[in-house]
Amino acid sequence: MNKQTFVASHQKVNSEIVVEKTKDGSYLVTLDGVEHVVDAHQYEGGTWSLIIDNSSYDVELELGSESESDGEYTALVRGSVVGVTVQDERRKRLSLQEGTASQDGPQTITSPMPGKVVKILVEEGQEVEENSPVIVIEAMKMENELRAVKSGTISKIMVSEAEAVEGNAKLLIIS
Amino acid sequence: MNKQTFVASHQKVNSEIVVEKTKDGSYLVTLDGVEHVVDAHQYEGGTWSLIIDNSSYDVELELGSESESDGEYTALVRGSVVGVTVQDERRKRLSLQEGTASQDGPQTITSPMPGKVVKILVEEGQEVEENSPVIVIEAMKMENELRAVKSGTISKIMVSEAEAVEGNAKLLIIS
Amino acid sequence: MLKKVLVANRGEIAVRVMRTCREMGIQTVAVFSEPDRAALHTRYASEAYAIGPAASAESYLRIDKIIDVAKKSGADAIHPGYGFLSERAEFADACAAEGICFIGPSSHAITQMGEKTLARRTMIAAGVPVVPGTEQAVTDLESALKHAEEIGFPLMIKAAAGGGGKGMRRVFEASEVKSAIETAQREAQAAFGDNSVYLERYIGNPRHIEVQIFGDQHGNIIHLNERECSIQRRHQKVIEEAPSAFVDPQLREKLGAVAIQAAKAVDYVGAGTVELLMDEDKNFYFLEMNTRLQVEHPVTELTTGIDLVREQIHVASGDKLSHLETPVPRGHSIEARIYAEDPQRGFMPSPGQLSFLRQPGGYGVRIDSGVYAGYEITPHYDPMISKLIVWGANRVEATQRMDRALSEFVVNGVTTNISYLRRIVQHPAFAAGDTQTNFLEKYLDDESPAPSSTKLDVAKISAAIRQYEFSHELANRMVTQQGDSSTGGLSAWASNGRRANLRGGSYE
Amino acid sequence: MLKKVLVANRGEIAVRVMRTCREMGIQTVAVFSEPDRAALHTRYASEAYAIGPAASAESYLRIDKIIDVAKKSGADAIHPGYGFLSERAEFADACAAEGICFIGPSSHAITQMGEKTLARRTMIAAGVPVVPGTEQAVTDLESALKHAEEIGFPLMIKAAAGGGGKGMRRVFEASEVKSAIETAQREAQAAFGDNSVYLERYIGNPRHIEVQIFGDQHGNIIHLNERECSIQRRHQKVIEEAPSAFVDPQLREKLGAVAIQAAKAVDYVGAGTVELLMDEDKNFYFLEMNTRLQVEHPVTELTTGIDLVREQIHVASGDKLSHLETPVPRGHSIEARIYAEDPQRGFMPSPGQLSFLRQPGGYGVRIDSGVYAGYEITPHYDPMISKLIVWGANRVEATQRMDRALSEFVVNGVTTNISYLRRIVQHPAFAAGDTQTNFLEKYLDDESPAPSSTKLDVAKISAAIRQYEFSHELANRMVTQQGDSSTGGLSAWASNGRRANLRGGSYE
Repeated sequence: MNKQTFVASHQKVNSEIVVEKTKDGSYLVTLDGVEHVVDAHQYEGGTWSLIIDNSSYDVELELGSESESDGEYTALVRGSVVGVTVQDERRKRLSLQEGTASQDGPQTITSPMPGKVVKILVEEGQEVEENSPVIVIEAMKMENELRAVKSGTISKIMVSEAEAVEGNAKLLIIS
Repeated sequence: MNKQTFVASHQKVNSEIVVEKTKDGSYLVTLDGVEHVVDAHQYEGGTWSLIIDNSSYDVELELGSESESDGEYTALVRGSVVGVTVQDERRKRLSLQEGTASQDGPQTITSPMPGKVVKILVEEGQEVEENSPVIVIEAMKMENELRAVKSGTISKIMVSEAEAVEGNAKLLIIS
Repeated sequence: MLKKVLVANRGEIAVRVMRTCREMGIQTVAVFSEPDRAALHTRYASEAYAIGPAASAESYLRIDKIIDVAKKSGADAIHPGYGFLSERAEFADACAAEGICFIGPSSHAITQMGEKTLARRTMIAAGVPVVPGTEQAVTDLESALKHAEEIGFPLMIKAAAGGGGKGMRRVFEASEVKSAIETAQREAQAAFGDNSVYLERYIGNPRHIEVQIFGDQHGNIIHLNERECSIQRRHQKVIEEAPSAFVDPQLREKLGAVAIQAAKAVDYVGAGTVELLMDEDKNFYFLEMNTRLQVEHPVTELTTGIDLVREQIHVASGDKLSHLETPVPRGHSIEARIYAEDPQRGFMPSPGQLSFLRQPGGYGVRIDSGVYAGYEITPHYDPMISKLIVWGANRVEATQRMDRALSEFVVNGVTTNISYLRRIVQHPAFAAGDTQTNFLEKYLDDESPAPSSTKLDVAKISAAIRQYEFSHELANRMVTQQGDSSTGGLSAWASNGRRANLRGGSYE
Repeated sequence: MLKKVLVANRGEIAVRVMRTCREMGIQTVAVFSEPDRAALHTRYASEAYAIGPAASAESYLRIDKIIDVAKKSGADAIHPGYGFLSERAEFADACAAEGICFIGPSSHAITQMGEKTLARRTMIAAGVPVVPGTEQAVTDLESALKHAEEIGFPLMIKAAAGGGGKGMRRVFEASEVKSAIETAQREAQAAFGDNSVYLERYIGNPRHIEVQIFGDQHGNIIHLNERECSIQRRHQKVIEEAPSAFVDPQLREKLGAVAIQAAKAVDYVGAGTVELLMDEDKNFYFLEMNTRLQVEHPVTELTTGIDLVREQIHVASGDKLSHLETPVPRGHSIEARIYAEDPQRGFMPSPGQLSFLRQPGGYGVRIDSGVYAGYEITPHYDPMISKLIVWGANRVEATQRMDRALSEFVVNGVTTNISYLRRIVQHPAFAAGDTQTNFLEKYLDDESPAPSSTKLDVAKISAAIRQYEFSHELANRMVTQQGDSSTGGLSAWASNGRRANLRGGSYE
């Protein structure tokens, strides 16, 4: 089977994308019903070089999650950073179920790097809006505000002010 | 055993070199009876960074033969290219025997890259001095003279003028 | 001439100084903290000495350790770079006490200029215009509030020992004074070991203009024209350029004269910078004098043709200035600071390993960097990756070149501000020279714009082909053709090397 | 202004042209041969079209294919770079016939200057001094010998269609004429598809001085000062610089006037170079005119501040020259050509994959390159890796900077001429400006000098530690600390990536 159908998603909009490898090593890619001839190679230890219908692109393609099979990618294309998810049909259905579940569950705010807790801006039980500041961490000589990733209630605070924290340390949970 | 003795050779001059790894990860290296404290790491995908008694060196170290255990290295040290061989005592004795044998045997001149034979400057049976030109290969738009690697007799010529040759093609043998 | 210079710094500026030393045939000595064993300055120097753990207070700020290394290595001079000990008078004194040449001004000049309230008084005495404010550091809230009422709102609270935007806060009304002073004091204490702060009138949306000056030991002081550094985020310079599009030759002469006046007031020797605030009517006020090389010194080098580090070394050796007249600025130069930080997350630092690095090249492009592919940006220091400096025959050409060079710059493994920088130099307001210090707030969202549909298609096609190959496990065939063989026999998919958190994209 | 430019070339010069196009907002079209799918110019362009197999005659020299691509892609102009089709009048004609702008001079000017014997006659008519020799190509040995006797020995045999040292031979006596003509004809046929050769008096140990000229479509022609390219190996330029240390302002003016005279004789439009031979008494003779951009054009850019490609595009668009007066040369610039070749083996090309590449940076350093780490230098084309160009306030500073930049340049996987280039710029005769075309024969051995005992010790210690770790199989521990993670989980010892034929060392 050298033809495969995927669902490519960006900001909740899905496109059907069919990839077929030709005998000469290039690809026929049909995206939203439009066919493209694509010559694709990896050079320079990883950079993708694509010639799509004679247009040339260097693309940095990085995995957006730990698992290869999740199909989450961040692509750097001519200066723009674009997040896309590419999954085959079966996988897509699965991740939709998981995805909905995990969005609703409690979210843990972690420290992005080693530092010191300067100020905790919320209390346990307090309600917060998505994107509102919840805690201030000093790291690399700068104070950095961390924000709520979703609206909800502060269910737990694991650190106290002036405490030193490691990178990835759990700071607080929003339910 | 975290101490090992090698023979390091450069242009037929041998030195004894003892390497001992210390608990903090650095090395005690005794070369020709002089002890050095050496901090050595590989960075940048391979470049060696050495701090030898507080002097800092970046060293590019490349294997000079296919086999790791031959101990043949080419080192780039502050702009100088230095060939050294480092072997433990047992290996050293072995390679000396081999080495002597191979120096005396017939030597094959090979084409360093794909090209065309422009001119053969010798005939079979002819005696040649080490370093005298024996054949001219055109490659990359330039004519290149290949020279005799040792003094001896041309025992065989495998190509003819105007013939296209591959990289590493055998051209002639000096006995 | 000096024979061996210890560079009491790290990162790009240490490498910058060592490069000129190497050109001049001068041996170099690096000092490095534990995590900086792998740093480029440690590898680049002729000699390298460990001086302690990551915390600067235990390594790069330890005068005793550094002087010890200088003596042990036989260095005859110390270059302090910027930051760290570069503006500590006691460091200059310690060098002098040991007979080591300090490549910088006298400790007297450092003291006069280093303590901001003293500098203000000195400048007032020298007839240099200053922003109205307190002449002494404020010590208690009560007097602070009194001063605040006199000065009027909005006003600035600034660290007396400060620089670089640390320990600086803008205050709009009396009720904010207390918390702003506390934050500023906390930051000032952490950054400079001194929590003194003072108050100053806030100049609305000024330009940040600074004048490079240079003095020698024979009493000559010249200026080397201005730089404009108005594009700032939270008082951190982001884009710097020379000359300023806002300054004409007459104004340049006036600025230069004032800067020389300021420098002469403290018998200045070596490279220094007089920072000024300039309002829309081209009134300007003394802000502070930095008694060291600036981060942005390359834009002056590229428009004057003078290697400022070489000049520093000559002046420290007792030579006269190479130029006794100010060169007319030639063409235009712009610097952009490439940081490992995430514009989408409040410019949070993004430490990590640079799994891939491609720096730009070609005509008019200069890279000053202390990193390499595989290097890890640690959380211990400024997350700067590189300074990208361009030169062009005029401001338009320089701006276009900066955008082109940024387009070639690729860093994987950490999130960077590269696309944010491109949005700055592509902005019509930048082209128009409408560059007040509120430029970023006024013109730039932190959110990057949505990708074009073509780019989105390219991203989808790339990812689909990648996913296709992954699921077909045809990986090995792809690698052999022309791929970097440093992955050895490993499949490209199995290699983690280029997998990293280039963030900023939004997943479905 | 042009909207889309096809670059009918490859390698560094194609990238060089595309960089300026990108800065000017002009779309670019690459053409590439099969092995050049991976080349940087293919990746850098907005569009890329395959035009055939490796052999140039089947790809980069195929006018029909290139014109086809131009039409298909909608390119409104073609930039020919240097080499390949850049000096083929029929290519300029083919562009004109299709209404595509050829970024270069008229086909008339190319013809007049391209055929060397015609050029000599044209120059003689224009009053430009030429080296005595045959005015027509020599066709048979008999007449060649007759001409040779008239001209006297030693003399030069040169390809009429030639350039760059190909098809060029020096002859010392009559008995050598036959074989030298044959070799020259063979090389000329292979390189230019035309085996005509002519004879010329040999000027003993001259300097190679050339003048950059620029004309527009409005009849303006200026010169942009001279370059000196005397450091040559087998008539191939190795080191180029501007200005020449041998030329003072009076002589510069005289050279410029002659170059303009030569250019005016063929109504020259665009960038061109008048090459001259200069003897010790500063007599100079017309050698040839190159009707295209030169490899070494960057040293002119860095000393005049003019982007020559930008200027070419403006002139091709019908604009007037940006400068109607010659700028005084500012500072000093030197270019070194970094090649994959082995000085220890007669400068034999050393094709192969660049397993590691670290290019220099910092103040005054420019890299023009068409390669990247992991790129394979194929045997099909010139083995150039990069051009390294430096600028300094004067010749001493520029020379020191070149040596420093070369010290930072590391290429693994192929053998390079980097250490050979360092020996040139470190040589006292180079510092003294004693730069005749016999410089390399006179001053430099092909053999590199023995390493110092310290460097030898460092090599031994490195190799011993490497061997120690190998035999202890402690490899994995070393990698994890700070190594480039692109080796994935592979032990550094098992990885082939950095193992390559950095030749030139002598094994025991």
